[in-house]
Amino acid sequence: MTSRGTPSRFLRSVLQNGVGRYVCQLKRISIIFSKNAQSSLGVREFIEDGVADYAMKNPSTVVYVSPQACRIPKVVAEYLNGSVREEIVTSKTSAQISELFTKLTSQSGLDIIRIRKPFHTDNPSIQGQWHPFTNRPPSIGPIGTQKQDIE
Amino acid sequence: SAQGLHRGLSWLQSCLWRACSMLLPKHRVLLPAAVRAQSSVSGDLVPRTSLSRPPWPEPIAVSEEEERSLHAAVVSTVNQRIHRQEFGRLFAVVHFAGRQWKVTDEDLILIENHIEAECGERIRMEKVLLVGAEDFTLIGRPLLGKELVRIEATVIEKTESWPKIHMRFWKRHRFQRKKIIIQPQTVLRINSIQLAPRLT
Amino acid sequence: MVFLTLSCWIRNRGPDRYWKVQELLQHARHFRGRKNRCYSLAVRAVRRAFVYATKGRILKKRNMRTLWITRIAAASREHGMKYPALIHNLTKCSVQLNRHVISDLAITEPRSFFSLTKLARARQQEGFRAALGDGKEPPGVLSRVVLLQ
Amino acid sequence: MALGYILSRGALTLGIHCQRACRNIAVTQVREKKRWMKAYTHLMARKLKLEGPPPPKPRCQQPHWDYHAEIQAFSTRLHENFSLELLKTAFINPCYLQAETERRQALGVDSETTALVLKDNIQLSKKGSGFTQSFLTDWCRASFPNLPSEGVESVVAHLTSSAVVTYVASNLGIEDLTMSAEFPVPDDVLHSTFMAVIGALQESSGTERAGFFIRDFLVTQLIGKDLFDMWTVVNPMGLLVEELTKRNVPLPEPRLIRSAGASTVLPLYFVGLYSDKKLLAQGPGETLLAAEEEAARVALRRLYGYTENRRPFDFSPQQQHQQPLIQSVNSN
Repeated sequence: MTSRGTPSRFLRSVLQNGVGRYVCQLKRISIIFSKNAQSSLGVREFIEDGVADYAMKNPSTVVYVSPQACRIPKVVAEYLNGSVREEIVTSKTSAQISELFTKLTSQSGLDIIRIRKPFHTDNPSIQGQWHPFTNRPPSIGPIGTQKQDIE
Repeated sequence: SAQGLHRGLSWLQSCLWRACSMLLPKHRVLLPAAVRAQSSVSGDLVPRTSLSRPPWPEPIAVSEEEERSLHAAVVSTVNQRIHRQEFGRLFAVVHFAGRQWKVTDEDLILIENHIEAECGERIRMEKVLLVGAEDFTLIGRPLLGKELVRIEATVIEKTESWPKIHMRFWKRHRFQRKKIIIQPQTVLRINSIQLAPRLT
Repeated sequence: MVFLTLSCWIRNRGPDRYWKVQELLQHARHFRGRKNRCYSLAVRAVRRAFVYATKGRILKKRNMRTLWITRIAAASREHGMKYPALIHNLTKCSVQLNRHVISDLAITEPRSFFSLTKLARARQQEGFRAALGDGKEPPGVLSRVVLLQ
Repeated sequence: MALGYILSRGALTLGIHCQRACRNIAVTQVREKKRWMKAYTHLMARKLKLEGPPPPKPRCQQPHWDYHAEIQAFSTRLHENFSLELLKTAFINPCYLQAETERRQALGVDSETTALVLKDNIQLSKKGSGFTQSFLTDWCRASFPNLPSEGVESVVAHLTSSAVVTYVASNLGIEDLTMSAEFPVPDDVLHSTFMAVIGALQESSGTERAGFFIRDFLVTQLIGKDLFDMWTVVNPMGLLVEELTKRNVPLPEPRLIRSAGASTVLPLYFVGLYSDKKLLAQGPGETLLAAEEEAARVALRRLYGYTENRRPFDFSPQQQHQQPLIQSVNSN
């Protein structure tokens, strides 16, 4: 992953989040697992003891649990800005899955790609940006040749 | 000088722009006069080398009373301004997560690790090195007091970095190692920078 | 029932290299020439690119610091100071702004930077005054100026 | 010949039989390299290229959808106490009602047994948009007391414009919840739905909360916006002259302050506007006229209090959140 060969973006937030109030960006999360496959053992364990707690703690996220005949259990997270992230949780333990859930909850759904600068500001300069004339004393006498045009 | 006076204080306000700019012409007038006087005296006997005279220009002596009165004037002016809230947007330099950040309201900063606060919590940044407005700048030596400035930030995102590849390779040694590094990251939103009129 | 013999009849044709090749080629798609499509050329180029990227991440920090120093030097010259004098005297004043912030201030907040240079200048003058003392030679020491005469 | 034909035929069938057997075993037992995967992927990619992506499907028709839970989560997510009935009404657009009744009639179901007992959001939307308009106007007047009414109008018009409101609504997840006849939801439907949500909030939690809602989600879109991006002023100099005569200040006089590279392809001029021998503003430009206009704009921004380094807007959270913060600071 060289920096020329990968996409990049600047630091952003969805809808100026956190300026007025903080809005949790994860809108729904669904767990797709199999009822009897070996690979979704950890997911079943997590559903037994972790999911209810998670849903209680995050009332702003809708949690769907759907047993299907599948070999690869998945967690599908949908964010407010419309992006969808699928995470494969094959043969992960209950603790790992709960960690994954907290990670997905605290993310904002923007792409995880290279971020060019670690800061973003809308007002880069308060005293006015430096330009070659900033610290010059005001000139006295006629300037340039076109002074007559303006008067 | 200013430093001598306020060495006891943990921080010092440095300069009110207008007051300083009023001072400036005085220096300009004083400087050439002093140099001229000196050169006329020592010009004849000793050749002018770096040994006959220190290489730097003659320092201008400012009496202590003058210095003190100036300081008081600047402090009271700035205090009044802060009291009347007569400043526009403020910016600040904070030391956070091992780095220094120049921030202003509604900024975003990205930190290369997780912090203990949860998403949506407000934190206060306490290591403030400098606060500035359009007309004045408060410079901490090294930090500004906690009761003087208050900078708040919200944790809005705890995410992870893009997968960086760490690859080492020695030619002709059959040595090659590849590792993928993913770093935890936190995004902070600066909410407010507040100043209290407690300058001394 | 398990037909082990039947499965052994199938000719083993080795691994399917297609996916491995594609995975590597996708890092080489923006390269120039044949190495953006030929595996045997791309392998070396991609490895080299990864090594460069790894080293570049370390070098970037160094280069940024030199850039900041260049910018501060240029900005402080405008106010009649030199970079070493400015930084040294700011350190003496126990102002612990780093070079990143100072160069930022020089660009976006010229007034604050001007006051920083003034602070450094005042500290410098004070240092000079302390070095000169009250202008007299210390007792019992022959100054070099006297020897010259 | 015939014998040879039969033999080859037999060999062929045997081969096919063998293959079939192998394939069967591959599915059930052998963990084979999936050599068909490459061809299959290519085929699917070509199909996608030929046919184009499938038409978007509304989220409510995809699996995993519980409307009530979604509505509840929506209201807690925004930290508001919506009354859920009102909120559900706010999401039902008249176009959806019409389409739904038509669909039922087309299905031939008896209209009396399955009549739609839903209200549409026209009233809520009207109320919400009226409130938004008045709140934003008041807010603008309060934050920029010097801004003339046209400026206020254009700022409000920018904030309530379809582009901004649609952007906000789609980033709040309103698009999924909206009941609309078409999909993707057209902009005007999304706009009216957002207004209806504001109306529902105003009815269920009062004017103050609705005001905070607008401040937090609409007004924040002003951050980083310049005044003249929203308000198109063709002749800033004329406006400046007008403003100054209103305030009994002598008229501005443009003067060339600085110039550089006048004979090059990149000339630079600084024009200062002086009024009563005092500098009002200065602005750079590539030609004298452009510099003069820029200077007039700078002067106008300064007059109206919309400079870049003005005090930032107050987005502090409401009082009940504010209290514990202050206490904790005191205890420190």
